[in-house]
Amino acid sequence: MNIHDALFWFFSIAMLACGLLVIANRNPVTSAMFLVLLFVFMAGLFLLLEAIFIAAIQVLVYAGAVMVLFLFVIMLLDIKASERRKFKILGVVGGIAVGLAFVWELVIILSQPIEPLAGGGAELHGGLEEVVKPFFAHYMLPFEVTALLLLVAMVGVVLLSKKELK
Amino acid sequence: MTSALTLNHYLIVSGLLFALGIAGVIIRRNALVIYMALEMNLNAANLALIAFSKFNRIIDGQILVFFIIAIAAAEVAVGLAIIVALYRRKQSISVDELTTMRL
Amino acid sequence: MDILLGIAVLLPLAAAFLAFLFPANKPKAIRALAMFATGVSLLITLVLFANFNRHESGYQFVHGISWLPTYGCSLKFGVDGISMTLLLLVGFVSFCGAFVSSEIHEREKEYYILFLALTSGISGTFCTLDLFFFYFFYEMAVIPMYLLIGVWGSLPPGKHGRTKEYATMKLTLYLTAGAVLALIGLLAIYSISGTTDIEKLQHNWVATNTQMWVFPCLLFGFGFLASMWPFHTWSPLGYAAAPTAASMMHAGVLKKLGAYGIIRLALPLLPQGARHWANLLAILACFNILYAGWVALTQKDWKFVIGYSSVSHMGYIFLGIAALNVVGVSGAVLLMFAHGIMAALTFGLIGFFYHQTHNRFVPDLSGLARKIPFIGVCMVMAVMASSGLPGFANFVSELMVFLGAWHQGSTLFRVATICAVWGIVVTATYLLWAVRMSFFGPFDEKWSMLKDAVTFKQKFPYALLLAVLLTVGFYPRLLTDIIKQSVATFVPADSEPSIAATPSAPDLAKVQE
Amino acid sequence: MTGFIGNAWIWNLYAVQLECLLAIWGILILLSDAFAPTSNRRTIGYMTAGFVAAALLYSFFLVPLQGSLFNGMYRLDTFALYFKRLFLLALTMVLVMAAEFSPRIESGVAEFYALLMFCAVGMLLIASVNDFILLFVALELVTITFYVLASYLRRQIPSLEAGTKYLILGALSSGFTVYGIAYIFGTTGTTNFDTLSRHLSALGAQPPLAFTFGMLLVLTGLGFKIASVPFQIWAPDVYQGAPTPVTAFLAVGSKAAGFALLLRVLFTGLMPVQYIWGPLLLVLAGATLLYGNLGAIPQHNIKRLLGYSSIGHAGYMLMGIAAGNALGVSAVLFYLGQYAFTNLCAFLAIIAVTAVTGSDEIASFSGLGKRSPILGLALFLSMMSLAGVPPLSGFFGKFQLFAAVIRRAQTDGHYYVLAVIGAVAVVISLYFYLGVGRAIYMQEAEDPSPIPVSKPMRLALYVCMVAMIGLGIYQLPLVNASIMAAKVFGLH
Amino acid sequence: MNHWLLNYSVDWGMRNGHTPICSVWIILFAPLVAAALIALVTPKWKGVSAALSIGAIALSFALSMGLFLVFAVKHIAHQPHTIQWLVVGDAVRIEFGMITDPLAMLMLLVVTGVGLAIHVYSLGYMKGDPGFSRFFACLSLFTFSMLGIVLSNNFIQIFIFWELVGASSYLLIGFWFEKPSAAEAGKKAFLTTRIGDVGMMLGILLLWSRAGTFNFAELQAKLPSLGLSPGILALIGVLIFTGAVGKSAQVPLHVWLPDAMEGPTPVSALIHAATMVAAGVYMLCRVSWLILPSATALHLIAWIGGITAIMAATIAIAQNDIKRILAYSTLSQLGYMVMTVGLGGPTQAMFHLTTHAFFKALLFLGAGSVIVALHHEQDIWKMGGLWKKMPITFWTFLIGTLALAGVPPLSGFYSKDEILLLAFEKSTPLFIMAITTAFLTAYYMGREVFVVFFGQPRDRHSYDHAHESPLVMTLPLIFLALLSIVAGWHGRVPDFLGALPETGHHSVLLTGGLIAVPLFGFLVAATIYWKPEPSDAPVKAALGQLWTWVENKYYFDELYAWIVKYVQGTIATICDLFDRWILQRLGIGGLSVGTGLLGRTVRLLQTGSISGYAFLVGLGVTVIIYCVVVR
Repeated sequence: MNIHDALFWFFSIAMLACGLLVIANRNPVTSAMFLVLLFVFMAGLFLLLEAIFIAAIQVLVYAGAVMVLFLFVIMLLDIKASERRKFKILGVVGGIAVGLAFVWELVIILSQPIEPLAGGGAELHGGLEEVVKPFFAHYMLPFEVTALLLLVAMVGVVLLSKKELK
Repeated sequence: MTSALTLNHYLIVSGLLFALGIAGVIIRRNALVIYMALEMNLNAANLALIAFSKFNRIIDGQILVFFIIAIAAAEVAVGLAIIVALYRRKQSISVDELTTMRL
Repeated sequence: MDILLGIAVLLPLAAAFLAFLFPANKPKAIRALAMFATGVSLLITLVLFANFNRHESGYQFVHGISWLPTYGCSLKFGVDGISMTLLLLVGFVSFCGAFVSSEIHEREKEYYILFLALTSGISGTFCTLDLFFFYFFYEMAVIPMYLLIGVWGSLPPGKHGRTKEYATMKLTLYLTAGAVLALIGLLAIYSISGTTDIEKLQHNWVATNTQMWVFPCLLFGFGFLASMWPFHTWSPLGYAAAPTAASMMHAGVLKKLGAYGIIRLALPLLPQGARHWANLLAILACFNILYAGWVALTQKDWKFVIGYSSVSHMGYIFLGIAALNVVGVSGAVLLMFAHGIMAALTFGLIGFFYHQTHNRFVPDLSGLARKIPFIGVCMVMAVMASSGLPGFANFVSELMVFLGAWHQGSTLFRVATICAVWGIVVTATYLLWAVRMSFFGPFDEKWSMLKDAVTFKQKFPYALLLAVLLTVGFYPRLLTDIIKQSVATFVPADSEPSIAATPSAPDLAKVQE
Repeated sequence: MTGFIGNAWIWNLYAVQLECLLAIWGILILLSDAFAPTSNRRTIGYMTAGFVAAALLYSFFLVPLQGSLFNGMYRLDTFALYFKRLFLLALTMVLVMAAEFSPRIESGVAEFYALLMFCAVGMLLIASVNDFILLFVALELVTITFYVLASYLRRQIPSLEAGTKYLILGALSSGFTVYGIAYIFGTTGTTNFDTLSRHLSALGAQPPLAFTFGMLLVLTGLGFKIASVPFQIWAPDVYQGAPTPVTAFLAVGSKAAGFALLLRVLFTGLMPVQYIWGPLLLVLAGATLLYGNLGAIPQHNIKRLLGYSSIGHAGYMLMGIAAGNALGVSAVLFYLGQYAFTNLCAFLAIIAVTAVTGSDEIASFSGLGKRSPILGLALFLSMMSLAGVPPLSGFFGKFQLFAAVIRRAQTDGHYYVLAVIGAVAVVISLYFYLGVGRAIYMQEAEDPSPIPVSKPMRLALYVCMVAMIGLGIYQLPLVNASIMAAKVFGLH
Repeated sequence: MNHWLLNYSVDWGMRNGHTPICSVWIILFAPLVAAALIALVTPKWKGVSAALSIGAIALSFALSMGLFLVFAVKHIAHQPHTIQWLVVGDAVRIEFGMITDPLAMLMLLVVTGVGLAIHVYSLGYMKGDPGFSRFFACLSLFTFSMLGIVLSNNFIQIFIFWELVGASSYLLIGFWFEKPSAAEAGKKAFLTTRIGDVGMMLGILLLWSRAGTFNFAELQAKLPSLGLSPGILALIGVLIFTGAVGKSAQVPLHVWLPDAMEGPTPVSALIHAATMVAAGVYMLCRVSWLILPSATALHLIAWIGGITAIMAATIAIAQNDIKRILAYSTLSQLGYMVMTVGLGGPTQAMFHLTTHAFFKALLFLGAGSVIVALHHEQDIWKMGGLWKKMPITFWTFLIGTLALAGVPPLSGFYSKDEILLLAFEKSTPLFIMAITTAFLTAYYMGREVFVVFFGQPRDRHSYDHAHESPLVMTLPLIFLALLSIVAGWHGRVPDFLGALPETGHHSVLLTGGLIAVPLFGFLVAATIYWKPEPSDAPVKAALGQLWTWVENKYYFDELYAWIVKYVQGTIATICDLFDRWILQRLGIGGLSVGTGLLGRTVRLLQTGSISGYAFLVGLGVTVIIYCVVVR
């Protein structure tokens, strides 16, 4: 087992543990904290996969922006009190059952080796140029659409969370 | 690369995370936490994509991940805005109380 | 001449669109328009009938335009002996229906629009030579019928314990259920043959084992509308709730669409299937005849009596169809015509006095014949026609059905014929009872406000329908000659019923001496 | 296209001009509202509707392009144009509705119009999608906009509830979609539909399980959009709770978008594996038909009823897709086209009525035929068209779908079962649609005062009714258009 | 009769194109035209209506007479003149044709002759009735139908007119429709005879399926070559006979005839004495070639006839209504005729039919005259001593009575004599029944005459107002009385039909007995009823329980009422309940409720809970994956 493998196991297990804690924890603040950790470990996995740029984005956008948003909302709403109730047994059983079933199916599916129908070219290194260049060449349209999407999100958020109505 | 790690390792991890996400959505009643679980789903997909991208040596996977992250951020913003609006109106973000329309 | 057929069919529809543009506060103009449209339609139909080549069995006046070339479907009209007969039926009944519609006094504009659309839909079904348009027109009756009954109808409380909304809903659902079942069969035929042209379809034989299940689709699908037992329960209720003209159109004409569908499509396109299912059809026909007759015996509401009576009569039509010989099927077609006219007449008459009495509960009425002798006479004649009295077209057609069914030869059909012949006694029993109770007997003073039909306009529709019945009854070959030719194109020719040699004409002369 | 490679960007711009027009107009609305807010809430809506209508007309001058644009991500073929016109039509009507509805929007009327425009941009893109990446992005544009739109009346619990439900379930289905895309990408190495199809055809054998897995997850996401069983569960609640114009847009636009994607994905990229998804859709179509139509029976809220009804209609259209032949595809296209008119007609009428009565209950439509003959007629006709009664367009739509299924049944008898289920569904659906009809014409109104109908509304209603009746009687134009569009897939 | 003149006139007629065949069509359709004209044009003008009707039947009578004379003089063979009425394929060729053989001609004369008398009589009887025109229209319609039966040359045609006769009798019996009993009687007559028609129709069908034609002549020619088994032959015969049972009111379908007396008296005379009820017998004679080969059928027919004869006669002795007694008498005489056919003597049956038509019509019209005189009083116990008041009526009635009883030399004696002789030869039990009937006939007719015309008037008021009827009513009486006297002389009628079969030599004793029996009957009646204050009491005492049975007509009506109510009523109720509860409530209702419940069940999934929804979505995904991928 080389260091690469060891890191994989560490990041994976830690990430999954965080994931479990996110959903198993009753306090949303704690959940949010574990989610941050999860994002970070995920970024670690990305690094292992040599997706350096994406790993960076992951930390910046997720751990940085998204989670702050979450925490901000949690604080803003001060919802600790309301989220103290117990889990519903039925929901827990159902959730676990569906989750397990999904994993079980996935295991069966993955037991058949995956041979990509079309192999790629050179090894990827996850560098900035490698990833970013296509955005402005091949993927310009989705890129622009994403921009519009962000505009929509902005307008939407403003409208939905304005305190005072016009 | 002398690593013993195969694509399946990453896929299993991603699958487990995805399963956790689904389970979280089903189990939790707090809209915020449900939303967190949903983010886990997207992350699981990201992991699978990057793993595929890596092992297939095709960059498109990473591009998609980029879009996903961007969109997820926008989605979170909108989602949280809705949750805030919901809280303002009902003083609660428990989805259990959102059952006025049913049957 | 050919284009006249299309005009006869579509004129009422055109009038409906025209009526749409009329202001709603001019009901008289709209009524006049409706009468004009149906009247001209009838006239054109009569002209066509006069010009109909009585020696040709195929479709005449064929005329059409390509409509959906991608489906090979065209808006094509044409009539053979069978559809000519039924087109006449639509013409007469719709014209008379427009006449008796003067009893309607609210929302007349909508009423006449729907009535005209209904008329076009029905005559379109009878005349179209295209599978798609057949179905299109067939189902087009649903909306107008639903609204006509639901908005303008009335259903007095009785032991049925239902409202008119229930009745109209039930009717509509039944019609649609049957229609979609038939649709599956029709589409299967279309898929196999790749054409919607009925003329061409007759050359495309469906494989035998496919026929075995496509036929029942059509049979029962169309059977719903033709009130085949046990799918009949919508019909008496529906008639009872309908306004006069709607029940005339429904019992008189619309119901015949079902039987027409079987005769026009199921028999020629699926002959083996027909032979396979004929026995079941005969059994169901007996149920129709006797069962419905017996139920009619217990009814107390005039419209229910006639409603069940019409279910019972549809049994004769089914029996004629099941016989699968020229006499039987021709008899069925003629009975469709005769019963259509008769049912329209009866419902028209009921409507006439119901409009004044607001009561059609038989035991409540008594001795009406004194106050409304004209209606009474017409009713007696209608009842006589219905119970198969010679002189009326109904007798001829029922006789042909008996002959056809008996001629079929198997024991089952013999028994069925016996049931059918007994059915005319049952029919006479309840109809005479109803006439006896409401028109005869001591006059009840509470009906002294009744007014008889005195003006020409009031009498005309009933007189016209009676005249038609009598004309055909006296000289049935007017219609049977053209019907039998068309029927013979898809039904095997009848052999002489006996194997024994017939004496030739000179021999006969000798015998006479 | 290779000949034009040199100035491909011109063609690319040509291809997305409608999207650009709409996006720019949307931004202009936002800007104008920011700097010069108009006092009249409706004017801007009608203006926008007029603009979109003009764009719709203009779209008929666009020429379909062979081959794909934007590096194979985007197509402007007849299929795409068909759907673009459909979406523009829907948007026009929805904008009229929105203008009618605007007095009930507490804040951000202009933004409401703008969001509708942006949403439509996403739909227009969806019509042209030829790549999973663009698919995802465009889909999310539509979906996220709908999150906002559905919860737009944020003071009202139903709207918020609808928004939240749509948000959580929509995000969940997005997760499935993305996950599925990942697996498709991973097993085939491409996200492009054409390439995917080529790879799969070249495979010759069964694709790996993981591919099928991915495919199913993508179908899950699309099934969510079109509200097919078992992903239909959100539809009634969201339809009921969302602001009515949004519901209309969901019912017409979003559903059509889902079908556009489904058709495009299934009949280009996934066509080689039809033997896998065909039977699945067969089952799902049957289940969807039954669920939608059975569930609608006991409903007494008209929007909720239409929610169930939209599930039912998804079932009908799935019949056509399951049939998997050229007739089936063109039937679905025709159906969507007429369904747009029909459903929009219904929602137009509902908005006009609820503006006065303030209630969505079917009982509140009692006596509508007398209170406002035109609204009564419009709603009644649209109900009948939904039920599929001639001479209305819904009839011919269903007729084609049944024809497609039965044609397919000639080779696979299972499809007869589907046809029978469809037939049963037709009968059941007639029951509850007639329930609305009964209220309109056979029941007396508590308050018989007439209901005013504004001119643009009246115009829109007339357009829809004429289309419903016209397409019911003279089906050829739309049939030809749908056949042309379906030709893209080269089916038989 | 000047033969030269006759020859000349016949030749003249034929030269001018008026072939006898052509006149047959006029004979048939003149009454129909009259009926149609009355109904459509002249309902308001009563005089014109009556004139039309009477003119039509007079024309028919005259032409029938002409036809008869032409036949008698020139022996012109009848040429079939037919219209193809309904032709469908090879199997069904129904023609509308005429038959003018002696049998038909005889019947034509009877129908038009008696009919004419009754039409004229009606002029007086129906005077002042609001439905005067309607009455004559119906009468003409009836005449048309009856003539149709007579002239039909095939089974379908005869069936058509058979039914029309039923319908017109329905209209005539129920003529006073506001009287519930009349309306009921009309209905009863129509329905009861229709039951018989069912059998007849089936017989026709059965015969047609074997022979392929309906035409009498063709059938008669074909029958021997068809090789029908005796069973089938008997079945056909019996089924055809069923029609006659209905129309000729034989047991067990006789119940309608007495009730039919609710109609106006001319109707009773025309329909229920002279024509309609005779139609059954006529039809049997017409198709005797079909019945005669089957011994079984003959046997059944004879016994039904015999039973009807004696049963009706016994009932008649206890009736109090002047017309009902005659009605049962009619039944009894019809029984005679049917029995005769059954014994293989259609000619004798026709003979009796003819004479009976005359004297029974006479009796009915006489009764009508009495009834009118007493202001529609029909109970014989309220009459009495009328012979002085209305002599013409009395004497003609007496002639009719004697003829009916079979007192020589009146016509009834000859025809009845033939029947009794035949019975004597063929079957002893039937002979005994017949002779008993003959006795009873004389007895009850004696009773009627004595009670009605002799003794003290029991209702002084009406007696005082009674007077002889006007000439239009008495003239027909006289005319019919004459016919009743002469019709039997020299066996003209049977000669016309063809020679009677040689009956052999009978002992003087037998002939004497046959003359003695009616006289004995009168004697008995006279001893009981020829008193100032006659009463049934002695007979009642003598008969005991039997009287009750007889008085109540052997409870047939009650039995049928029971059957109709409980058998048919039960079936109908069961069907109705089945329709309402099983088909509609359980079947359709169940289906709709079931669908509704299914709908309610389906929507239970729609809990409104997001977690639940998410679970369902997740479940859906996993299940789909399982089904498609894993499995």
